[in-house]
Amino acid sequence: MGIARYTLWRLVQAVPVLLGVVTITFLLANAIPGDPVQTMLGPSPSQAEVASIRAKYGLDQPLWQRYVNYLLDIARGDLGRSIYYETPVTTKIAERFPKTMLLMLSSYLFAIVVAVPLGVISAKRRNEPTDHAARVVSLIGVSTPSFWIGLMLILIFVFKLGLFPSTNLVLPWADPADVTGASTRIDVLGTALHHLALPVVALGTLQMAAITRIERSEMLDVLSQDYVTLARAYGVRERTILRKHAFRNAQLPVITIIGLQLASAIGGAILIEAVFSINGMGTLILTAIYNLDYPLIMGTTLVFSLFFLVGVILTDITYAYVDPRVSYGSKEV
Amino acid sequence: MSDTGPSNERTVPRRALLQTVGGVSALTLAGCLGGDGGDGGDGGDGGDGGGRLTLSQAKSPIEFDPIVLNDVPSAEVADQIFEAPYRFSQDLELVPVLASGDPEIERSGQRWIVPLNGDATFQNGDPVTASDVAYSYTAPLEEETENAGEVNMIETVEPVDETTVQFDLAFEFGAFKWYLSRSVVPESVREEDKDAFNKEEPVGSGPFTFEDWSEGEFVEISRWEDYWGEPVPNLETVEFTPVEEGTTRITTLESGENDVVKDIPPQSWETIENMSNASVEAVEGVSYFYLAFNCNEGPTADPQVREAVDYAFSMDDAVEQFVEPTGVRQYAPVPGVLSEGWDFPVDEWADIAHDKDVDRAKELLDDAGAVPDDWTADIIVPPDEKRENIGISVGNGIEAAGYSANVTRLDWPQFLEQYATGSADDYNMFTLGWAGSPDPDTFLYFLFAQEQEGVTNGTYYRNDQVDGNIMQARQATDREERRSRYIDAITTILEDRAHIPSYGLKNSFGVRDRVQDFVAHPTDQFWLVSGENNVSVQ
Amino acid sequence: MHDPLLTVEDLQTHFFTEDGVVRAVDGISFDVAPGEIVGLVGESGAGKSVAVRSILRLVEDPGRIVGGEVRFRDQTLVGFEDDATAADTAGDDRSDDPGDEPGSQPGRPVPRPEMLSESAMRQRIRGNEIAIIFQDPMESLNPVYTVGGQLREFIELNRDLSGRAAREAAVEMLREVNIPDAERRYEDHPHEFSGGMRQRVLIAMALACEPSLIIADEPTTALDVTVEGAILDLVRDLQERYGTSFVWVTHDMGVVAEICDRVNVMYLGEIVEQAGVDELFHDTKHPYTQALLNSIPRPDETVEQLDPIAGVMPEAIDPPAGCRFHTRCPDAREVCTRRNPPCRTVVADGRPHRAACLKHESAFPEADYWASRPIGNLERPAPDARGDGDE
Amino acid sequence: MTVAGHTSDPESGADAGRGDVLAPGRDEGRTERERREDVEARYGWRYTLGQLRRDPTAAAGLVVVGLVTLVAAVAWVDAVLFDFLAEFGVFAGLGVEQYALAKAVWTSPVAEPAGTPRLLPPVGLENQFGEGTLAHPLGTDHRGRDILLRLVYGSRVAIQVGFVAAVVGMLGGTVVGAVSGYYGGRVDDVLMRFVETLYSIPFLVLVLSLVAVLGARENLTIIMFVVGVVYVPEFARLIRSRVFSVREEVYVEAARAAGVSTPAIIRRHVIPNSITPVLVQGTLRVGTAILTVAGLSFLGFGVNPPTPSWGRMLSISRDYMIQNVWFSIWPGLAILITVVGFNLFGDGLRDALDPRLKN
Repeated sequence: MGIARYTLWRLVQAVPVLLGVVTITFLLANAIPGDPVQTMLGPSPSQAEVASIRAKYGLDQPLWQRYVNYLLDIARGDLGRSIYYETPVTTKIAERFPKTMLLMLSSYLFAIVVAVPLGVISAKRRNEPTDHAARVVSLIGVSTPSFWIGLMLILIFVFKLGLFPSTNLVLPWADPADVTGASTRIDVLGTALHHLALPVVALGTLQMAAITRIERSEMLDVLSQDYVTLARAYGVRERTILRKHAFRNAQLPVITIIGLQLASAIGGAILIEAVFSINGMGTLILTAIYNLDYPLIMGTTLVFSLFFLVGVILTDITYAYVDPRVSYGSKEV
Repeated sequence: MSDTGPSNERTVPRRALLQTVGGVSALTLAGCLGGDGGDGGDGGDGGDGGGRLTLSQAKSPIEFDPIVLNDVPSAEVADQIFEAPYRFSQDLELVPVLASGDPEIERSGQRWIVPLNGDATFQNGDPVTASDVAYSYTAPLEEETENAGEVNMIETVEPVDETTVQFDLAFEFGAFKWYLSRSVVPESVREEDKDAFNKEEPVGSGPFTFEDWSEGEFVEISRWEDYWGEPVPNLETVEFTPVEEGTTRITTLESGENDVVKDIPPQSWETIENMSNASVEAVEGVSYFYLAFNCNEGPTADPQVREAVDYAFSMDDAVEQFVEPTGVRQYAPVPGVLSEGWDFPVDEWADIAHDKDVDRAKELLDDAGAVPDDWTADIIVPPDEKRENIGISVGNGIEAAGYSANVTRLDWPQFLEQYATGSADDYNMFTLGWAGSPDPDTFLYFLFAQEQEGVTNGTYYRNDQVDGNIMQARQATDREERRSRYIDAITTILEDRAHIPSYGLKNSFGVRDRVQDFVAHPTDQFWLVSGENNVSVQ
Repeated sequence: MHDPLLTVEDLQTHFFTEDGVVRAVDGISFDVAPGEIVGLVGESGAGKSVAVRSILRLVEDPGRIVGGEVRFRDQTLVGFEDDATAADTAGDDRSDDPGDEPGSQPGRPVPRPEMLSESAMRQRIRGNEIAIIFQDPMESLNPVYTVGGQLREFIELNRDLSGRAAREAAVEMLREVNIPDAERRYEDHPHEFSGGMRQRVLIAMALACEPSLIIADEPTTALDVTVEGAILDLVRDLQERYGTSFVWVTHDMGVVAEICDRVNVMYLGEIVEQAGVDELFHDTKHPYTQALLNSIPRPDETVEQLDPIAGVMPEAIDPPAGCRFHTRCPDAREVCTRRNPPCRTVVADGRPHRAACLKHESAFPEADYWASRPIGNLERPAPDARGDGDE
Repeated sequence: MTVAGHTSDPESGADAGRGDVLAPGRDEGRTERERREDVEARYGWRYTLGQLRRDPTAAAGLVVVGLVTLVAAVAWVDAVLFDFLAEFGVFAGLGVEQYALAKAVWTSPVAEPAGTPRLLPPVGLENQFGEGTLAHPLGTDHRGRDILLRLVYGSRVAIQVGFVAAVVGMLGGTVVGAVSGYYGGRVDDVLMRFVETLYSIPFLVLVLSLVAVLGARENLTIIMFVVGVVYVPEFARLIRSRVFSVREEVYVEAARAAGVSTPAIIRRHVIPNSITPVLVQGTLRVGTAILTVAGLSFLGFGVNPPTPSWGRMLSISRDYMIQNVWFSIWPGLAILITVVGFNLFGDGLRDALDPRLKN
């Protein structure tokens, strides 16, 4: 029962933070200079037109009243109407969210599948060629701008070799009819992966590099612990030590780092979506900001923060699951 | 965001590129009408070859109801689904579509009567009636839509009978015939559910019906088998996909992902020319880009300072380096197509501009009282590579002349808010563009009329004689009288250097050889099917 | 005196760090008879832990066993060819001069053929014949696995028991070490046990594998006094019942007196005195041992102030010349600064009582210690200027 | 029957000043050298530099950081120097055209000497625009300006951005962290809730909306501060956890007992002791700040044309990728090398300053 109680406790704890985020996005959006109605109507709106549009978006009420309405709306799941797209923000976000989700989850998968073994191996073979190679790669990975990797991938694999498409993503669960040149489910999956390859490598490299570095230093730390030496002293095979005794302990800090990395991953996703013109949440928030679309900015920031909070809570729960010491006591966040 | 020319400006000052107008024959540059035989397979999605065309725009359409839409990508799709009373041929001659003949003009241009051809029907089978036409022209005003400004000269529109519509204007307006190309919508269908009509299933009378779309991803339209007019399109389906980034868009042309690609960046023109399986199809559009001065406040209010800036840099070099071949150098505040059509004295106007002479510029600036020694010229530019580069060239010229310049690239919202305030704190100069119909009024009225100061006229150039000419020319119907007034006004404007004209853009397309009969159009961007062409894919 | 269970001869383990070669264990020899508890005592930093870990070849980089021999019953755990040195697989530069010169980087000594391979060590010795208990109970149990789970894993590895039988053995062992309600506690995690309880688990773990020798590396240092007493009684009781022999490492002379049969006193990587526990306490031969004994209160005497040993244990990286204790030895004489005495028999009857101090003329006639001039080592240690946290 | 030394009870540990008495103290298990090393680590810069010199990667990082900062400094001084000399009429003799040319060549390559071909490849290569020349070793950009010169001046922006953001983050974080850590209770809760909220808005999203809010799309100084402010939560949490551990230290209790005022305690005990992790994190953050601002200017936020910035160069180069690949490669490499430098140096610093973390 410990884990369920702990999850509940973490969720309760997230509510004030979420409220804080809502308040900050509200204050941010309302302090934006430039008047969205001006944007919408172009430069020659008659005063009447301006007034009616402002009323329609409730821009003429006092600030605190708008804040209260805003909170009520959010409670009802209504994030207002986007001024630029003239559709409810929620539909717009629902339309764009799957793409970003697909991009981020697959790049996380790529990062973890590559980084964890790489980190373990480079720790096991410390100061041998593989270790040095892994450290150089991960150092470069952490220091390279993800959008530049994207550009270079496009340069090589799209322009020069023409192996991959360089724009947009295809949702693997999309209906074959919508996907050009695809007739069966498998084709759709094929096209989806084909489109995903480059963006995932571009976005995933940063995370992969960071996770490798953490994994390596944690493994080294754990391998020097007494209980590992004890296991060796009792004749446990080195492979079992790595796989069982050391590995699970080393994953604890790695899990936390993966959770915290979600924030930079979201930043990365925005950049990668701009490079590969993927119409996900990243390009949505950019369009919103370029066009001073208050409701859309508020909505996207909120959803991104929600996504991040859920991510962090998930990692905390996984942490509690892996580390018995945590699940019962309340973990100091 | 990368440069995509005027076509993507959702909020180009109200005058979106939708007006089509008669005029003189267009300069059809490269690209012959009938493409030569395709040169064999080249990747691409052969598959259902036959009638499927993929066209890549720079931005994704966001709505399809002609009454409300105000951006070019949406208009390009809507133009295939809807039709207007009139359309303008390749060389901008009046071509009746829903109308049955030329409009009758009464009360010296204040009343226009349009006869309709009775057998036009909408895609849902309903006939196109005069009340539909009336509804289509009055709805924007009633609903106060964003493009209402384009019909605000209309007082009343009534159907005289089933097949004739009578337009009564607020004033005598010789140029109204350019406005008879607004698309007609089925009143009953639209009134039922405006939102669905705009976002889900628009119904028009055009040769293509709307299939499906997902914003930012694709729009699909398909041939309307029993189209009332002819020719019935050869193409079965057309798919529009947005690719924002210039270079990538060009690559999708080469890789066969797209058959036609719009808005070619200057530097990629040659790349497409060198492609074995594609060529450039372009025609000079009806657009005018310029460097404008703030004649209201600050150092640039002094004509001598404006003249000094003219000396300080070379507009010829800047256009040649950063605009050509996708644009054409212009010396008048109206597009080249129009100068030709109205036989304006362009050569004479070209001599007014000075060649680059930095020393002279420095002298004029040092001598001008209004210029402080540590003057920093504030140049604001919209988020568009070409106009940013022009702005930088101007800035560099001023720096060469011993002063300093600050080029600020603003987003469209901030730019639109700032460029027409007339205050020296906001700008001394700005680069912008305007698109209209080939009638001088749509340029001079909006850009120089004192009435439009702070709305679309950021120069605040005050010269009553010029203003008078513009306002009277607007009302007059006699072409000769309008022409002489316009020549007067333009000559003075150029001499006073309220603007330094820069270039006009072409509507440019990269077209794969397998596409037959694709035609670029000065004002409609492109035609897929018309009296003169019917695109098909091998 | 039947033949010893474990024999260590001239064992040397050095650490090759950036700052230089640390000669942590510099040639120690001792043996352990079956059923005997042999003490290894000395201040911290004397190299005790390194010595016992070297027996089980658990020395990790940058440390390496560079010389000497360790035999357990008839198997050679550590043994090298006399002089030849071979290229080091890890690419250490090979230097051809024999290894004994201090400071030079000796090449890797060539292991003798009968020296057990790594896998042989793992299967036959570690956990099977020789078990080990570490000092800090908090760190020695894997925090993420249940106590029972770890116990059972080692049992399955080292005894041919599996499944239920192994689990029963584990629970039985927990009961043996007086852990209440062993059946339920089997499922608990280490963080739910107190320090003392964990130490009991470690002892159970050692005994469960039925080794003939248990190496206890300061098992009670981290515990407070009362718990330590209970653990010592438990060990003595289990030792009598199972006859397991122990190598007991400690710095606490009290523990030595209470539990050890024979004692080796270590100072800076060398064994300076070797004797039965009674001879050591009552007929101490080496000044260092005497100093260690002086610094503990005697229940039967009232002393107003105990005198601590002057000075501080020198660095093992550059040990003093000659006898390593001469810098702090009250009896130090001029000759002690020149010759580093090996550990020789001073009293021959029964098991030899050895000491490494020149003042025993019978063992070191050539040194003529008494003729050389004493060097006063009596200056009080300068008050330590630095001390952390001086405010 | 443990041997109790003379000093305070065993629990509080041997008083190091009395030499190595037999009593089992807290420091008992560590050699004299380790204890000295620990003390040195906290205060001894000499010791740190010694460690740094010995660690090859840190040294490499130091070299790169030093180089880039030097280049940035030269670029900055260059422009100021030119104006300074101009004031003294050094260039009075030149005609207007020569003056502009001189300024262009000497200072920030804003004005481009006329006539240089555009999009030239690096020296030794050739493309449709011409052959690479030694005058422009890395080639020219879309306006014919020399890429190497632009990169040099771009470094000025990068370094300035990196340091300002890191310093703002550090200072803000230290103050917030120290205060909330030391005072605890309600102050801590309020501050931490605020930090928590700021921390839970994804980094770039927060920067983007802050930049949009301040209308600072084209104002680099505001962007630098915004990036710095967004780092504050991270440093605050770092300092706060460090303060908690330091607060319990004996000598801090002693100081408090001796009536030393709280701000003095924070200033003299808490902050010096927490400076190590902050310094390390700060160095690493300089690198990340450069990456972030490069990303921002790639998206069109940040530096105003024609001031050169690496991110902006990258985003413009996208349109010319087919014509000249190198135009996109160089700025990316410049960012990579600088950030690698800071990361290496940061890692080296951490290893040197935190002996425990020797891996």
